[in-house]
Amino acid sequence: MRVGFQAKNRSCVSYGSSALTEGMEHLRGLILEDGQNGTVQCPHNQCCFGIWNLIEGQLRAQLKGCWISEKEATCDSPTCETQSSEDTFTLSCRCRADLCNDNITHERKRQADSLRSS
Amino acid sequence: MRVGFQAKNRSCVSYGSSALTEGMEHLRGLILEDGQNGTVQCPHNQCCFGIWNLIEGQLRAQLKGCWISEKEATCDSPTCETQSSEDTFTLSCRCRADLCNDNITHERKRQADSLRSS
Amino acid sequence: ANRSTQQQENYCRLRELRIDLVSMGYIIFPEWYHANNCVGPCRSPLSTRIPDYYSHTLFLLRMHEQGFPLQRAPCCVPVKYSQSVILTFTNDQGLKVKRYPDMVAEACGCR
Amino acid sequence: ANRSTQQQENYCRLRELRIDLVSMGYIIFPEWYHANNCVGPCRSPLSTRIPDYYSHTLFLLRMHEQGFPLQRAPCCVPVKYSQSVILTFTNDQGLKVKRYPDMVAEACGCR
Repeated sequence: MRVGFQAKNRSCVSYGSSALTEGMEHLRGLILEDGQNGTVQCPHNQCCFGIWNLIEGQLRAQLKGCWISEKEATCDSPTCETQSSEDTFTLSCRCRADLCNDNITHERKRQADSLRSS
Repeated sequence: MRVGFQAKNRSCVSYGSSALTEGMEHLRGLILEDGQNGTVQCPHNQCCFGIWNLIEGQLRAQLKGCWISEKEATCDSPTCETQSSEDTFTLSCRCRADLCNDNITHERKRQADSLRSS
Repeated sequence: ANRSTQQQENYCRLRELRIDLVSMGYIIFPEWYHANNCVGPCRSPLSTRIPDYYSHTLFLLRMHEQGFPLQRAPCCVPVKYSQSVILTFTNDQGLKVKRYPDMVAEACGCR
Repeated sequence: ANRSTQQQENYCRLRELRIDLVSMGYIIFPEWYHANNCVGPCRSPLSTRIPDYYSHTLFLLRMHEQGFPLQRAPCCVPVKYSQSVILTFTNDQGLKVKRYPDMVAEACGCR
């Protein structure tokens, strides 16, 4: 299938940090380097991704950008939700909507939100 | 192991005929072409080979020469004896002594020889 | 024709297989991928059923058919792979992106 | 050390196998050859035991160890072959010499 003029790019929130210690070359053009915050444009079939550390209830972004979505490893979710149900230090998501990787939804956040609204 | 000056060549009786209809290029230098009779020299680790048709008790040579002896398909016998015990039209051998492929020993010949000598 | 189709269906060929990578512990992305796998019996005749033809396999099958016991019968395996990029943790909780070869089975053969 | 040697011995590796070609009917030379074969179990850890490392196989083994049933478990097969020359009859009793690829198993791997 040829990608026509109608095919919009995907916009992802991007954040590059020193956490990525190896293989930067594979993400060239897909994340902004050296701690920059911003937006990157990638082909419309790519996923956005994000990785955060959860330290004392606070999310600290490690890496955000476009993910190399190969045919054999696509993403399905339009929103950024953690896949892991365990109490992990690192949270991550891949999602397929513009700027979907700004923040991540996770269990403890959801619990806190529902407590607040009740 | 380097082959020293002592390593003699192998001499094989050679005969090329029109029976070889395909793949002549693989035996170039290992048989004489176009019905010539003679002797060919090949590296000392090669085997001599011969193929005959047996027509009304008479052997008719089809092809003789050196065989491409690769490490995975060597020959053991110093004399040219048919491997086949069946009553076949075609007889063949591979052997590893100089000029061992001049003639082939086969059941009916051996039977005839033993009758003659008794 | 139906029987022939059924036989082909049951021959060594590529099948879908999704592998979960997050459960490996050190892999962050992708969470899972289509690794696929080669499944099905290997038997004669080889040439008409499979594009990848190996003389070695042909002779193994012949031996087997002639009643000689084989220590290992021909097996349906990937003969072509494609690569994929994986994002993992490093030993010191850093992040690492690497391209791994032979991640996805792309074609099958009897070996 | 002895136990480790024994385990390696029992792992996927190249074994001698002589195949008789004359019995195939149409082959004149060689009468037989050292075709060899790959024999032995495939199990983790892969990397320390075998030079040929496939990410696909690694993940299949992990799945298997985690209790997921595999339609086809990794199999010990040739991953490198060498060629050989064969002299055969043609259909009209002529003679034909041809170089066949993939005749001899030269190295093994788990796929």
